Amino acid sequence: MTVTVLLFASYADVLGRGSLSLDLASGATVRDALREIQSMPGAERLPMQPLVAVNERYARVDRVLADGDALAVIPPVAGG
Amino acid sequence: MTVTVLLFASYADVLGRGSLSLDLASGATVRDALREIQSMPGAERLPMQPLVAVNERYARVDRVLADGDALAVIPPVAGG
Amino acid sequence: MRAALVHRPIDAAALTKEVARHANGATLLFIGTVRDVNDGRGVTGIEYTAYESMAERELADIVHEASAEFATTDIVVEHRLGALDLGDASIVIAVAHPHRGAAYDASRYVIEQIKRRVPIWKREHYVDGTRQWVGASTSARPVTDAVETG
Amino acid sequence: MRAALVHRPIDAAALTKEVARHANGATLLFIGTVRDVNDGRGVTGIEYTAYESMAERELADIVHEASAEFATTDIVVEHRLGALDLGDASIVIAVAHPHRGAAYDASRYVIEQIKRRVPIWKREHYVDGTRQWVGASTSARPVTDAVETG
Repeated sequence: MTVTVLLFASYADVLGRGSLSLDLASGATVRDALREIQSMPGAERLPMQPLVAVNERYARVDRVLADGDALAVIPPVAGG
Repeated sequence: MTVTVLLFASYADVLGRGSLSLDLASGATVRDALREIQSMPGAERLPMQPLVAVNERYARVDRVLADGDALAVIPPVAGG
Repeated sequence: MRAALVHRPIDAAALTKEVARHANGATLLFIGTVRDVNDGRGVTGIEYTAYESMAERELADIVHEASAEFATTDIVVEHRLGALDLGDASIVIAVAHPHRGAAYDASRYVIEQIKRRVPIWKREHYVDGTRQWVGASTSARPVTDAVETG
Repeated sequence: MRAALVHRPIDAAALTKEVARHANGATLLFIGTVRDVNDGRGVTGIEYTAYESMAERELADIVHEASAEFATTDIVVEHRLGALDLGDASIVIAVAHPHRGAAYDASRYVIEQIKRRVPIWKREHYVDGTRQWVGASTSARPVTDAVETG
């Protein structure tokens, strides 16, 4: 299955892009997806357990992903 | 000695005026002045112990008055 | 830092500008307005009156206290007197501060102290044509307000 | 009740009007502005960016939560995105309520939840020409922000 990963702000900078596609085995969780992302060049500057959202809602790392999900890796928010 | 009494809002209404002069014995206190005021027509609608200010500062009833003082009888405030 | 009684509409935007400085990250504006209902009675307008010289002194004291307590000089208060219609602003408190927590606390301090201490009174006019002085809870004892037919 | 991300200056007076109703006695306006100093560094401006679709959903959720908790539908929030100069408003929260206590509490709830949950980020530009993403304290672990030469 394929998941779209969205990156923002400092995370987009360290990975050099704002989005990417991940091919994952069926049943893969957010944790599995993060492991893939953290193996990419520059990702050593990401935190071990970043905040994530699946389809625009905050999600836990054991959340099971589905084909077509949008997984956003959320840097520390600084709105207001 | 003479003290100027200032009345406001509902208190001015019940006494039918906004100010009056009181002649008091030397050494008279706020309590003495209030007793005089409370003997006037209409004053039965004043509370027994209204808030008072002497020369624009809140004062206690045992405050000794001086000639020329401005004694304000302060209805419940309702600003804002 | 400024406090005033005014006999004209209050310009909230002007007060906001008056407290603006580049060191401030938070501006809080409290606007008190005339409501159409109070204690279940329909209100058509309010007259505000004051012991003006003392009220201005108390307002100035409150602003100074808030400035010292919350570490900002960017506090401006105007309280309107006279006849106000529904929706008119009777008071605007503008506070600016580098940080939002202190801005909220300072604003709240100023309005609560004004409600408690400043010798300002209001007479509500009701839909049935009567009017009545409004008593707050700060008097030494409860007061029966004078009621008249308007 | 309304929440929006905008890419133009925020009109605080328009938001104030939007929450005005004769049933309300208190209007509270929170205005967040770009400060000239943060953590001791001189700031010349801030870029705001967001995960816009999620940010709008979170903002709407927060406004609905505040509306339910504090019993008023008169809450409007606008958050600005893009390049802001010193003193520009990044956010305005307008809340109106019959009573002031609930107006303060609702306003505070909205800003605190926004700071905690809404996926918006800012990059500060400093007087020395550098710029840096600002990390809040809500991440699972501390993050070393990327620092670049502007």
